[in-house]
Order: sequence, then structure tokens, then C-alpha cells
Amino acid sequence: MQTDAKENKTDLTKKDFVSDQTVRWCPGCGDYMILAIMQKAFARMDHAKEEHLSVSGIGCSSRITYYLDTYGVHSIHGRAIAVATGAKLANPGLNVWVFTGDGDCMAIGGNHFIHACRRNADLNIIIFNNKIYGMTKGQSSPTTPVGLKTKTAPEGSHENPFNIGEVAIGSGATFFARVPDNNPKLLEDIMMQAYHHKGTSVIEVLQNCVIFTDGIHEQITGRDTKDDNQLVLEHGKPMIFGKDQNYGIKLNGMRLEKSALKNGTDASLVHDEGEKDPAMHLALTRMQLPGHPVAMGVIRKVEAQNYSEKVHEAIAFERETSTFKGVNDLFRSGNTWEIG
Amino acid sequence: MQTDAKENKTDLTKKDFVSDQTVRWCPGCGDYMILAIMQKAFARMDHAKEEHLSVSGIGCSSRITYYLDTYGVHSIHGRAIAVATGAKLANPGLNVWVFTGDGDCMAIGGNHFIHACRRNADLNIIIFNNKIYGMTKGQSSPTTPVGLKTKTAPEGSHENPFNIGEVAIGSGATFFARVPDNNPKLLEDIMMQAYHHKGTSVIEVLQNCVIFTDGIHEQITGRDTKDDNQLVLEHGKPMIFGKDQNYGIKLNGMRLEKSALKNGTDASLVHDEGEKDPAMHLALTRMQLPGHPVAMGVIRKVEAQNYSEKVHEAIAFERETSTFKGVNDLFRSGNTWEIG
Amino acid sequence: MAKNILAPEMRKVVVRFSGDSGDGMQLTGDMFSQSSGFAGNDLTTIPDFPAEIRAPQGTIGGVSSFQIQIGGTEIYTPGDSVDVLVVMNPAALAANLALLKPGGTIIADKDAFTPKNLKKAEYESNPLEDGTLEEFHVIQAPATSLTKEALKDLGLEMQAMTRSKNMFALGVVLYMFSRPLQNTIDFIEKKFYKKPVLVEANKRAIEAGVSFAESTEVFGRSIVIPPAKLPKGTYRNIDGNTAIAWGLLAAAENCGKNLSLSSYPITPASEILHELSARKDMGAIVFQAEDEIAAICAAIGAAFSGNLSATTTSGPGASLKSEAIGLAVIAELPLVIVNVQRAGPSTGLPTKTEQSDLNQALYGRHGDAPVVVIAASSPDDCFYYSYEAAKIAIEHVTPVILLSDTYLASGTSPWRLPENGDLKDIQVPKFKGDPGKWEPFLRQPEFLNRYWMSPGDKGFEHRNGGLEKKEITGNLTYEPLNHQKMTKIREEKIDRIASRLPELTVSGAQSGKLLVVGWGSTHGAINTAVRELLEDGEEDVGFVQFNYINPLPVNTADILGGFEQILVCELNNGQFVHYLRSKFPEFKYRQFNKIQGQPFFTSEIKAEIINTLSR
Amino acid sequence: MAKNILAPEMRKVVVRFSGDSGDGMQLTGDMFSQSSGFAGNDLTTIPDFPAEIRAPQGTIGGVSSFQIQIGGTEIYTPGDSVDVLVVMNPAALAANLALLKPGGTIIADKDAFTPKNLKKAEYESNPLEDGTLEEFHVIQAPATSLTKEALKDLGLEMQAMTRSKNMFALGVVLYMFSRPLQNTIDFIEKKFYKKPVLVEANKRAIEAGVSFAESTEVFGRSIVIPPAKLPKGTYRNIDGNTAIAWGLLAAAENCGKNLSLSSYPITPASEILHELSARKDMGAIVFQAEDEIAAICAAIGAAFSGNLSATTTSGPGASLKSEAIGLAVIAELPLVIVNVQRAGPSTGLPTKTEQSDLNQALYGRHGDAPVVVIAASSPDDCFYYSYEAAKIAIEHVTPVILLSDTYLASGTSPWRLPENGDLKDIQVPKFKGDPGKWEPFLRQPEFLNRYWMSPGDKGFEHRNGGLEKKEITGNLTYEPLNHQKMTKIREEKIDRIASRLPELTVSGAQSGKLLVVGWGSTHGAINTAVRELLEDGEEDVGFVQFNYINPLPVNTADILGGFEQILVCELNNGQFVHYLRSKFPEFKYRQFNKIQGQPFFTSEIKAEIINTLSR
Ligand SMILES: Cc1ncc(C[n+]2csc(CCOP(=O)(O)OP(=O)(O)O)c2C)c(N)n1
Ligand SMILES: Cc1ncc(C[n+]2csc(CCOP(=O)(O)OP(=O)(O)O)c2C)c(N)n1
Ligand code: SF4
Ligand code: SF4
Ligand SMILES: [Mg+2]
Ligand SMILES: [Mg+2]
Repeated sequence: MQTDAKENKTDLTKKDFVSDQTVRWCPGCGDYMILAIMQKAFARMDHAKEEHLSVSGIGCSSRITYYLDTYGVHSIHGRAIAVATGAKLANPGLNVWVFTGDGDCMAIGGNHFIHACRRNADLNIIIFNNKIYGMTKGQSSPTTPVGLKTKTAPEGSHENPFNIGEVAIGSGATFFARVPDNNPKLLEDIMMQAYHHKGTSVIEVLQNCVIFTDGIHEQITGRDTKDDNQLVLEHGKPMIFGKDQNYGIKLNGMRLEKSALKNGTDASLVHDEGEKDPAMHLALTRMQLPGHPVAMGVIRKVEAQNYSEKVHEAIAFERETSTFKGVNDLFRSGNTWEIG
Repeated sequence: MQTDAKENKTDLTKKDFVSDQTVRWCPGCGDYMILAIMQKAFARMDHAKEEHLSVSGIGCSSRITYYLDTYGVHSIHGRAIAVATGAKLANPGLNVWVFTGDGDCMAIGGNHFIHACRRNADLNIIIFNNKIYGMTKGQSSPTTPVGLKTKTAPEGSHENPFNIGEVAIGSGATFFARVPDNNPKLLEDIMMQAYHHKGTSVIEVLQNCVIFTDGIHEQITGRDTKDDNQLVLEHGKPMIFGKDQNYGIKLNGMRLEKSALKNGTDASLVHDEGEKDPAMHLALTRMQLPGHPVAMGVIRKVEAQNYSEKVHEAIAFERETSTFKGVNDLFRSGNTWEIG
Repeated sequence: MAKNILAPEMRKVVVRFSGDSGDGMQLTGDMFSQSSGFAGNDLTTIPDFPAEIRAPQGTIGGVSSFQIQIGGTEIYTPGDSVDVLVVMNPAALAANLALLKPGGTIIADKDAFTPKNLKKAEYESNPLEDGTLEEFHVIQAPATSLTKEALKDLGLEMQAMTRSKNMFALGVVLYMFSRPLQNTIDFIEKKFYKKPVLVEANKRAIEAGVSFAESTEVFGRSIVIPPAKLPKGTYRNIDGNTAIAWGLLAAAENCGKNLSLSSYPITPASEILHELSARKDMGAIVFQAEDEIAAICAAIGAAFSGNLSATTTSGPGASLKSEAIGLAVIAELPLVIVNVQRAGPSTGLPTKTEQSDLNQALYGRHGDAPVVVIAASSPDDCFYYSYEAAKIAIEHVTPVILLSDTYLASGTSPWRLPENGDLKDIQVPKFKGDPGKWEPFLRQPEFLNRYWMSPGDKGFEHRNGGLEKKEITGNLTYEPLNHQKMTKIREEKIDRIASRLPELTVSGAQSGKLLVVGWGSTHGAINTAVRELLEDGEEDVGFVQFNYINPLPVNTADILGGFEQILVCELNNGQFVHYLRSKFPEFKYRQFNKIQGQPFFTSEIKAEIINTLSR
Repeated sequence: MAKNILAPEMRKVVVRFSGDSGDGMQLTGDMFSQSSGFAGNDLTTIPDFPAEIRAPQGTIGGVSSFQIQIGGTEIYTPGDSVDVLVVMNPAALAANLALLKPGGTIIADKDAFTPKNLKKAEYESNPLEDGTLEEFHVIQAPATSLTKEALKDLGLEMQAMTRSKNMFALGVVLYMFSRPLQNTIDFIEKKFYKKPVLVEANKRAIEAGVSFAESTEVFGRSIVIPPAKLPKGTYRNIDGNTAIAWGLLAAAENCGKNLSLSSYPITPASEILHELSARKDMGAIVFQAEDEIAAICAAIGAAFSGNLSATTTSGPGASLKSEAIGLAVIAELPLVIVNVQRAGPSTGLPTKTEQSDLNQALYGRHGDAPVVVIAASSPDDCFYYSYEAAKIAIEHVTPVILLSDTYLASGTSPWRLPENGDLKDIQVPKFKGDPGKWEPFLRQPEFLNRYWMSPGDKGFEHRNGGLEKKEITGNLTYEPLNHQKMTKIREEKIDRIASRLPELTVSGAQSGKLLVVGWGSTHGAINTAVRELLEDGEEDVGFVQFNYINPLPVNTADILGGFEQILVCELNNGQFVHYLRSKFPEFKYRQFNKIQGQPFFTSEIKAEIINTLSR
């Protein structure tokens, strides 16, 4: 899927997607990387500049809309996906991206999220998962781990968190990818794959909030630990990881197990992103430390009925086959009478 | 789990749970059965009459609250679970039951549903799944199958439906059961199991709407087809089904397959409702016709942190360890000064 | 027996068809409406059916009725009380008798007055025989048996045969009003064209009814209602919800935009969603959202994307949309929000009518967030106001709330189809020049509206959202004075629309003792009441109905100021009068409020006017 | 240099501490407030910090300030303009200079006026040296270097040392106002008891500041502010959000109920949720819901279940709660809904203050759905009105909306702790008799409230919900007249509460030319303005502040009627004046509206009053 940056139909560059607004995140926030890579990726896509649409909710993450020089809607808390769905249906030619936080998407926006996964309209959704409400200064979010102290859980959170991938796939998502905010190459690649995927693409970015959850992903994303703690998936490739590429993943019953590789790569499962049955993809999204590496990359990418496409096909069909040329025909159909 | 009807602590009978309101469902509606069995089950539970609480949203199904002689809230469309969560937290001694429809719970109520599954407070949720909006006269719901003609999908639905069990388990549900509205024995048994389960219990009832989706579950629930098309699960028992008990379920990779049993039951998987890893339970909820039987009974029942319990434990702990006896101590703690 | 109030020639007649929910009364009524339209009558209809999907058969709770007023004069309401009552069973009689005028006519299917049915209707003895109906004219028609007889050789099942008895009843009524059968037969042929046996069965049943009426000479002579003097044109009968759907389609076509509708089902607004779901042939893009919040947010997405965008709902849904309406206000996006009001608060009385969401439409958002509020006043003018709502939304780049209600949604009235040029053009405010000269919150000077630039418009990429914006540029800013300025501009932008609205016209006295004021759907009842008083010689009463609520028409104060007292009639606890008081505290208001889930009766309004005059 | 406006003894002084977001200005201000409280002064404080979580260091955007007015008289506002400005860097000076009175004093950390910092603050040359500050009294304190010096042998890192320079500044100011150090030291010891080295560092920094001020004799003599004549009692400083949280705790304790709070975080209401989340020691059951709708619905569940139940939010959340508030209205459940208003519409200016959700509180629901609306008017009386809201909700079994705002939420004022018997008891309306004699909608005759029976109450099992109910029994019914009756009862029930509310009291003239009216959080500014005018000899002006909005106090009309004109001042586009006009159209209103996300300045109100008088 990796294509050369200038093989696409436009001659736009990253600069074309940098707006004139001052970026106002905390120094060191993981959001900066997502912004930069998104601008790069937009330049690589085939849509003309005026055909990109960014939609976000409310939160630190959602501010990204102002920094992207595209058409954009900074909507209301939790509702970005709903706004985006309406926009995509209204104009199926648009390249629609949703930027949202773990609170915005999984707390108040949860309903729109699961329905977007189910309907599979052609939206691309990036979730900035810092496991906290950043903008409102540090309350628990639905991805906050049990025991973490927050402003609303002063003695540690009592709530079981969501695993975003499981919720997404359980709701029907056809594309799910996960990526840390410090792997720009993978991030860009995933963005491009999401762009080309027909249907709802969900991208979870493990994003660091330097103020409220600094280091929360450190074990997974840290320089020294990342190779041992991440399994970066590639379609058709064996699931191998570890600093020395010396671990693989095996199936035991219906469970995935980490296994030390002795002789070659043959002992490990091979990743098939296109497998329709979601059992393996769900198992991959569930892997967690300790005991398992955390799966990164495109975990699931399958084809399924795409809502926006279907609706417009149905409209095209009905328009073609109808005898009504316009409203006057409609109004005059059925039982009318004349006076005068 | 089947206990004798009068082994519990109360001397209530079904009649005690019949309210004085006339039941106003269409003749033949599947809702009648759920009502009758619920009244029976309430009488078997250990709670005193004034400790049961029924909460519902809006829809034909949600009317059940008026017919149950318990404390009850007929709330607003989609919000029954939220109301119930507040009630359970407020008074953890209550036996709280939520009655909701596929529209009420999975459309407008979707967010509350996934969060209830995640939090695992001690709620019992019965979803009357008739795959349509009954009360508002026949629009698509999020469980309406693709292609079904409805008032809002005159040429057939274009939306991928939810599989309720997958959404529930993907969101963290610790108890999920499925049952057709014409199997009172199983329904009652499941209600009792849900009652005893600590945490959120989700029960999907395949309910027939005689007006708008009459016969939609017929293939699964019909007299002649039900034995071949349902796999009724029992914990610790092999997964065997078919009129002649001649089919079983096998694992192939991560997928479940229907297999003809030749010699004895040994060839079939054994159901373990308590397996924490949800892979098998998810696979069971996903089985569908043709090709697979539809799984019935308690598919998942596992223990996990229970939100309502945890909160009250924390409160009890803080109360005990605090030096504040009342608000006056709180007000006078910290920096105060005297005047006069 | 009392004097028969039916005369050979009548200006107005009210007919009510009533039977069990399964008896097809709505179709019967609908067909009689069609035939009355063809005959050149003006008319208004209203259905009345049980809240339950399927109420117990044969009981009073299960009765379904359809009322129509037809006339050789203009007709504005379905009528307070009934001249001709058709009842298909005892329950229908029990449920409706109180509505019948003394001397009115009852046409009863006498075959249905069996002991079992009488019991279900809670009759101890047969009212057709025990003198109960003395003051009425009763026609006992053996509808069931004669229908069966007429259909016997068609090979239909018994149930299908008896189900046709409603057509028998229709036949009797068609004869009664001297109606030619042809267009009714045409209607049947169209409706059942896939099932020829049903066409035949229905035809025969109608004819059997006509023959019965003719041969038994029960009516003496049949009745003639002369055609009304309606403007020339092509007409059809339309209900308020269809009219709203079609108004939006017409607006989209006029301005060359696609129509996006994003809604969630709710009584009594669902039929707009149903109709447009079936209008893919007109290119309507319809989204049944997961809830009302998703619906309006999707509508905002569609509006930003450049479509004519609407969302439709009723009270509970309108409450859920509050937050997002605020976004549309501050983002200044064109959006039509239709609230087909039902009786509240909360779930309230979901199948009943009320006008109690006015306060919410005006004030139901946090912050200072003014929107345009319009109310339709008859099923057919729902088309016009829906078109208007779209026109204002687009031309002024603003959200517009259109209020309808259960009464308009389910009632029908004849609608004169618009002809070329009847509809005012809709101008889309696009910035035509160099994008470099444009800014997201640059305004057109006359009406202060922004331009509506959307994805696809090259060079106009911009961000919009819910935070306060710098004047002109739209950049985010916390500047104190800018917020004050923008708040005032948002208000002024709405206020200036007044100059484009039609002025109010008063009927009756142009000034004097009493001005009767209504708004929205109560037009029919109030207008009829005032007309009747004028005809009775009352000279001191004027009447004005408001369709534009915010902003108010420019001559509002002038008109209110011409009267000593103002009587504001509305179906709520006094919301519009409260609004008028706060806007024009200098006048003397009285209020008449009905909060019963029911429309006004003309007689109630008349009585209240007379009362007020004598105070 | 201009005349120094500081005198040896002063009735009121306004001090503003300002520095970079990382400079600890809020803590410094807080400690100065404590010390002023101890000294017996009355005071009001307000913070002012950037909207961003972490704004760029050293820039004007990153400045964080804390303003306090202290006085030997009653103090109602943090002051319009500043007497003493403490600035820790050039950006702080640039951001705040305009607030300083001519002749005011600047205390500047001269070490921070480096070329780099000057550039970040957009200064071309050093204002401490270039004459910019001519009309002020400038004290150049080497705060950074002297602090470092004082702390050098503690083994702290450089950053930790320089971070203590705020305590140096505090020391200077404490000396300036002749404050004993002891209670400040106590405060430090309590706060940092886990880190003795920090206690030591902070103490030394303060002492360094004091020594600097003393030895350099920059002030000539230090200033004395005599204690204010405040009622006897124990005091603490409190902000509006904590006060609301504690008011609910006190109410729960008084009536012996558990407190349930169900909320979703939102600025500026979140701190109520935070405080109660930390109050498990008081038994508070706190639920952070998935959204605002879940929050209020859970609160309804808790209310039905018999707990004192509340939900807290700000404008956008209040909009989302509209539908469910309607349910609480028709179900007649006790529920406290707190809206800490921010500037709208939509996301608006989320960190700024405004009073623009009044209309929504009054009318923001579909149907006729009246609720009680109360507004607090100072940080400390937030406690009292929160207690009152709970008391009314429970005793009258009704939802109550309590309005606060950003200004009250973040400001502080001294709060006299209630002593035994200060708080009126809360009576829980339980039905005491035989359940057979009770019905779900049986009412107590005096105030028309239902009884509040809940799960656990044996024999009182019943259903409640959103559909209209039959009077008394609460059974579902579509009866037209019943709906009208119930609508009127719901209204009357709220209206009757008026008789239990304190009557309005007017300050200044009791009748005459002009009545100045405010509501909620504007009390301080308006009261101060009117007092100052009275002191100046103006005799024709009265002032009244409304805390009870619906119902209005019983003597409202009497009081309004005593004046020729009424000037309604509010921080929105005219919502309360609109409400008064509609209720009492007979009076002559003028309006003064500030819609800038900022509280009123006393001077603005004064000017407007003078203006109005001369019209
Ligand atoms: C209706 C509504 N409720 C609450 C808020 C307050 N609010 C703004 S952002 C936010 C949470 C943001 O968390 P997240 O989505 O995780 O974004 P982050 O700031 O962490 O990137 C909340 C609760 C709001 N703006 N609107
Ligand atoms: C806020 C709101 N939106 C919409 C409605 C209308 N409404 C009532 S019930 C219902 C759907 C019911 O469907 P379901 O939950 O499947 O229940 P069923 O009637 O099929 O048992 C809808 C859309 C409402 N009452 N409130
Ligand atoms: S608070 Fe956290 S998420 Fe928000 S900008 Fe700062 S670092 Fe980023
Ligand atoms: S409409 Fe369907 S679901 Fe509703 S009562 Fe009738 S049969 Fe049952
Ligand atoms: Mg976050
Ligand atoms: Mg359903």
C-alpha cells in the first residue's frame, strides 16, 4: 500500500494542509505528531484539496481541525461521527476524516461510534487515546485503566475500561488499526490504508498526554521496551516480534499465545487482515501486557456492504427507473382533480 | 440453577406481581410470554416485593413496567439503563431489571448499553428483539436484517445489523443469554441465572411482533425447525443439537463448525459459560442460519469487577477510615479563622 | 324523531365514519374525501384512532374514526359536531354518539349489532331498538349481509368478504351526497391494480350500497353540496406531513441542491421520514439516524456540505436536539428543523395534539441563540411553510424551526398544486468573486447573512464550529467586545428577516374592541368562529393568525395597537401570549388556553369571544 | 511619578498577583486570601488563567493571574481596577497594566525582565527602565536572585529554587499589609507536611521577601486595613463550586438521606464533581456518567430510589438534559440540577462567565414543564442556595434548577460556617398512614406536592413515568380535561412555593425614580455601585437582587411598582428583563446588558445608573 509520495493525482504538498492558526497544545503532547503525519498523508491522497473534510468533536485532540487547512467542522462533544456521517451521505465524493478523543468518542460519543462501525459508511476515524479527559483537566475516560487516580477517581478508578478494538469489531467495524504516537511511519501507512479502505476505518492512536497521563503508554512505546512489547502486524506476514525477532504468536484452542521462536519463522501464525470471521482479529486486539505483546498496525481490513455507497446506488437506481422527472410529476401523480 | 419455586425467602407468588392495569399489546404478541415468565420468576427471587425495581424506556416492550406490580419507572426512549444504573448505585440492595426493545436499547440507547456492559454494575437487562420499531409502527431498527422492507426502507434495508451478543461481549458484558419468546422454561431459567449473577446480565429474547415482523424468527423458533436450528447451551454439557441430537459443534482453527455426530457425544465441544476469554462466547453468539444453529441459553457468565459493589466498598472504607463524623467536621477542616 | 337537519341543498356537512380498527374506516374516509374534492367541495378531514397498535377488537377502545367536513364554502376545520355518523358496530356508536348533532343521521350496519358486539360495547340492550336514538335519524343498513351476498361468487374467503362492508357504507354515503361513482371506481382500480379480484369485490360492494340506498329510498331525496368557489387549478388532498416532505423536495429542486433528511422516527412526525424514504426517485438522501442527536448532527454535516438539509421530529426529539441547534446558530448554517408537536411534557400524550413547544423553539437552548420560528396553519399550507422554511434557511444561512402538530400532520385538506412561477425562487448566497476577497464570516450587507461555501468549492476551505468567532474572519477569539458584537449580529440577522415577510392581514374589524389572535394550526377553528360571528352581525371583532413567530411581521405592533383588547387563543398554557406580552407590554391581553390534547372547537372560540366582549 | 494612591490606612485595596502559568500565582493568591481572612478583612477573589492547559511559557497568552479585593468594610467584588499589581515577568506586566489605577503600585521581579522574556512579551525595551511606568509606583524586587540566595543550602534543584520566588513576592505583600506571618507558615506546614524541605524553602522565601521589603523601606510605612465588621463565627474562604458541593452534603445530612451525584465533566462545573468524588468519607455516591443524558437519567433513578439526587453541568450539558428534566417534571420527582453557566451559545467561550442560560432554565423543554429556578449570588452563598435547592426539591417533590456561573465557581469569598440551628430543617414528605389510603399522585393540600415513596417502602409499590397521569391515582389516561387539570396543578405547585420564600428587600431608596435590578452572580458589582452612589448622596435609587426566579417572591410586583423606572442589569442579551416584562407588563423597564464573557465592573453599573437617571 506504501506508495511514493507523489504518485497521486494532485500536486499538493504537506504545506498545503497547514492552516494559519497557531497550534495550542502543550509542548510535548502526542497530538503534534498526529497532526504532522495527517498533513503529510493528505498530500498523498488523490482527492483535490477542496474535497477533504475534517470533522472533530471537543477535546484537546479535536482542536486538530483548526490546524488542518481543509474544510473542517469543529462540532460538539461526542458528535463528530454523526456530523461526518451526514456530510459523507450528502456528498459521497468527499474524503471524510474524523478526529476524536477517548472521551469524545468512547464516552459521550459511544453511540455514534458503534453505529458508524455497524453501518460501514466510508468514514476514517482517528481516536487519540490518552486514556484521560485532557481538555477538562484530568477526569477518567472510558479507557482509563482500573486503579489510575484521576480527578474523578481520587482513590483510583473502579471502572472496567473499554478495549476500543473489541468494541469496534464487536459493533461490526471492517477496518481497525492501532499505532503509537511515536511511530510516524506506521501512522502514515495506516492513514493511507484507511484512505483506500471502502467503509468505516477506525484508527486508535496511543497518544501521550504529558500533563495528565504522561508515560501511560511508556511500557508499550518506550524506546527500550517497544520491540518486545509491540507486535507490528503486516498482512500476509508471520506474527513475529521482539528485539531479536525471536518471538511469535501461536494458537492454543481459541487463544493466542506468545511463543519463543527457535527455528525460523514457520512456527508463528500469519496475519490475514482480510479474514471476515472476526475471531482472530478480536483476539489480536485483546492481547495485552504482560504475557502478550500489544498488536499494532492494521489488525482488520475486510470488505462489507458500505452504507453510503448503497444509499447512493439505490438513489441512482430509483431516479433512473422513475417516471417522475421532477416534483411536478410527483405532485400530479395519484388522485388529483381540476377546478375552474 | 433451577430451584424449586418455593425455596426462596419470600412467600410471594406470581399473582403478587400482576398489576391492576389492563395489558394492551396486540393479541399474539411475544411480549405476553415475557411478562408472564417475569412475574413467575420475580416470585422465585429472594428479594422482598418492595425491593424489586423495573425500569423501561419507550416502546411496546417498555410498557411491561405497568403490568408488573413492583416499583417501576417507565422512563424515556433509550434511557432505561441509565435510570437503572442510578437507582442501583443509589440503593445497592435493590433487584433492578431493565426492559427494553431493540430500538430502545440498540438505537437511541446504544451508549448506555455498552457502558452498562463495561461497568458491570448489577443490572439485569432484557432486550425484546423483534427487529423493528413496533410502537412507532414499523421503522427499521439496528437489528433489522439487510433487505427487509420497512417504513423507512421501502426498497429493503441497506444497513448492516448489530448482533446484540457481539456488541455486548465486545463492550465487556459478563453475562449474555439468548432465548426465543416461545420457550418459557428456558426463559425462566435464564432469568433466575441472571438474578444470581453479580454484574450486568444481558438477555436477548427473540420476540415476535405479529404486526410488523411476524414470523421473523420463525426459522429458528418454529415448531418443526427449532430443534435443528437452535443449539441450547448448558454449562458443562456438550454442544449437541438437532431433532435427533445428531449434530455437534467442532472447532476448526478459530471457527465453529457444525458436525454430524456419528458415534456418541465425544466429538462435540463442551460449553464453558465461565471462560473469561471471550473468543468462544463471541463465536457462539455469531453462529447463524444457514450453516450453523443459533445459540440459545446462557452463552457467557463470568466474574469480573462489579461497579456498584466496588463503589460501595470504597464508600464504606472511606467512611470508616475518615475522621469526619459529619459535615461540620469537614467544614471545619483546613484553614478557618474566627471572628468576634 | 327530531327534525332531520339534513336539507336537500347544504353549504356544509360533517360526516364521520366509524368502526373497529380493522374495518378500514381511514380508507373509506379517504375515498370519500377524494370524491368530495372531485365534486369541487372544499374540505378538511381528521382521523381519530386508538393509541395502541392493535386494540381489542369490537371494544370502545378499538374504535377508529375518520371525520370530514365538506362544503360549498371555504372549510377550515373538520367540524365540531357531526351531521352524518356512519357506524360499523355498536362500539363505534357508543364512542361517537355524543358528537352527533340533534337531528343528525346515523347509518348503522345493523348486522353488527349482535348480542356479543353489544356486550363488548357495554350496551345492555340494542340502542337501535330501545329508543336511545330517538332524537336522531337512524338508517339501519344490513351492510354485512348485503355485502356478502353481492360478493358471494367471487371465491373470496369469508373474512375478505365481510371486510368489504366498508365499501358498502361508502356506497350509501356516495348516494346520499349524489356523487357520481366513476372517480371512486378509478381510485379502486389504481389502488388494487395488482389484485383484480379485490377491484371487483370493492366495486360490487359500493354498488350494493348505492342500490340499497336508492331502492330503500331511506333518504327521501339525496343531498347536493354545491362546489366551493376555490381558485382555479389542479388539486389533491394532502396531509400536513406529506405536505412538509413535498415542500422540502420543491425547495431543493428550485435551488438546484440535493435534499438531505436526517431524522429519527417519532409520532407524529414519522410520516415525513417515511415519505422521503420513498422519494429516492426525487433524489432525496434520507438517513434514519440512531437517535435524534445523531439526526441533527448529520443534518448539520449535510448543511455544511452544501445540501438543503432538514431534520424532523416531535417534542422529545426537539429537546434532544437543543444542543446541536445551538451549534447551527453559532456556525450560521442553513438548516430546517421541523417539530410536529404532540401533547407534552415528557412522553405526555404522544398521539394527541398541542402547541406547547413554542417556548422551546424560541428559548430552548443555552446561551443567546436566536433562530427563525415559523408555524404552519393547515395541512395544505404545510407545503408552503416548509418551502418557506427552506428558502429562509438558505437565503439567510440560518437554522429555521418549523412548527406543525398532530392535528395538521394527520388531517387533510385540498391543496392547489403550485404551477410554474407560483413558488418564489430561492437564491443561494454563494460568494462569486476571488476566494482571496472572501472570509468565512464575511456578510452580505443587507441581511447580514454569511455566504454559504461548501466542500467542493475550490479555494474556500475553512473551518467552522461551536466556539465564538472573530467578526468577519471567523477565527477563534475570546475578545470580550467581539462576543457582544457577534451576539448582537446573530440577533439582528434574524430580526432583519422581518422585512421580507408578508405583513399580517386582519379579517373582520380592522380596529375596535377585540382582536382575536391565534398562531399555527388553530387558524381553522378561530377563523371559522370569527366568520360566523361576523355573519351574525358582530362588527367589533378582528382576527389575525400568526405564521411567522420569530421574527414577527413588521406591522405586528400596528395591528395589535388598533384594538382595545387582544384575545390570544392557543393550545397550551399561554406561551404565545407570554411572548407577545414581553415584546409588546403596552397592550391589553387576555388569553384562552386549551390544554387537552385536542384542537379547538369553533364553538369554544365563539363562546370565549362573546364572553370577552361582554366583560 | 504620580501621587501614590496607597495610604497608611485604607478601607479597601485591590491586589493582583500575576505571572506565568507555571509561577504558582493561584497558590500565592490563595495564601494571601487566607491571611486576609485571618486579619478579619472581608474579601472577594477571582482567578484569571489561560484557556489552554499549558500555554507557551513567558508569553502574554500564558499569563495566569489572581485578583483579590480586601476591605475593612463589606466587599462584594474582586474590584474593577487594581491598587497593587505583582508581576513575576514582563508578560504579566503587559497583560495587566491596563487594569492598574493611576498612582497604583507595581511590584516586579526585576530579575525576570531579561531580553529574552521582554521579547516574548513583545516589549521592545525594558518598561521598568524606559519611562513607560511613569505614572505608577514601581518596586523593583530582585525576587529570583534573592530567593535563590536564601535557599541555596537546601540542596534543591535550580528549578525548584526559582519556583519559590512566588513566596518571596507573597512575603513582600504580607509585609506591605502589616500581616503577621504565623498563619501563613501554619498553612505551608499543613500543605507540605509530607515534604519538610519544601516547608523550609517556602518559609525562607517568604522571610526573604519580608526582609527585602522591610530593609529597603520601599513602602515608607506599611498599610493597615482594619478588620471588617463581619458577624461573629468561624470563617473559611470558599469558591462557588465547593460551596455547592457542600450545600448538598449538608442537605443530605440534615434530612438523613444518602446523596447521589450523577454528572459528566464540563468546564466550569467539573469541580463540584471532583469535590464530591473525594467525599466518599461523607457517603457521597458519585457517578461519572458516559454523557449528560445518562447523568440526569441516573439522577432520576436515584431520586426515584429515595436519595437526595443531583446532577451538575454547564450550558451544553444543560441542553442535553432538556428531555429528561421534562420527565422529572411530569413524574414529579425531587431533583437538583445545577447549571454553572459559561458564555454561549454552543461551545461559545467555555472559560468565560455569562448568565445566558436563564431562558433555557425557564423554558427549555418541550411541553408546559415548569420547574423551580434559583440563582446564587456569591461564592459563599452558593452553599446556602444549594442547600435551599435541595430543601425545595425534597419538600415539594419537584426538580429545581440552581444557576451559578464561571464567576462564582472560580471566585472565592469568606464563608461563615453554619452553626447548629442555622440551617432550616428539611422535611421529607413521606406518607405515614396505611398504604391502602395512599395513591402515587395523592397530594398534600397546602403545597400540592406528592408524597415521596421509594423502593424499600413496603406496600407503596407503584409505577411512575413520562406519560400523562390521572389525577391522584397516577394511572395512564388520555382524558382531555385531566391533562388540562394536571398541567394546571404542575404550574400551581411551583407557584405556591413562593409563599415560603423570603420576601425581596430593597436597599437604598424604597421607592422613587429608579430601581436597579439584578439577579444571581451580579449582586456584588451592582450592590457596590448602588452603595457608592448612595454614599455620594444619591437618594432616588433603590436596588434589589433576585435569587428566586421561578416562582418570584410574593412582593415582586409591589417592589417593582414603587419605582418610575426599572433598570435590569444582566450578563446576557436581556433574558430576565424579558421575563419580568411578560410577568409584569405594567412597569417601565430599561435594560443594561453586557455580553462579553466578563462580569460587570462596578464603574459600568454606576455609569449606567447615572445615565438612566439623567434620561
Ligand atoms: C456536551 C458537553 N459535555 C462536556 C463537555 C466538556 N468536555 C470538553 S472536552 C471533554 C473531554 C475530552 O476528552 P477526550 O475526548 O479524551 O479529549 P482529550 O482532551 O483527552 O484529547 C469534555 C468532557 C463539552 N464541551 N460538551
Ligand atoms: C426521544 C424519543 N424519540 C423517539 C420516540 C418514538 N419512539 C417511541 S418507541 C420507539 C421505538 C420502539 O422500538 P423498540 O425499542 O424496538 O420497541 P418495540 O416497540 O419494538 O417493542 C420510538 C422511535 C420517543 N418516544 N422518544
Ligand atoms: S492536556 Fe494532554 S492531551 Fe491536552 S494538549 Fe496538553 S498534553 Fe496534549
Ligand atoms: S406492534 Fe408488535 S411488538 Fe407491538 S404490541 Fe403489537 S405485536 Fe407486540
Ligand atoms: Mg483523551
Ligand atoms: Mg422492537
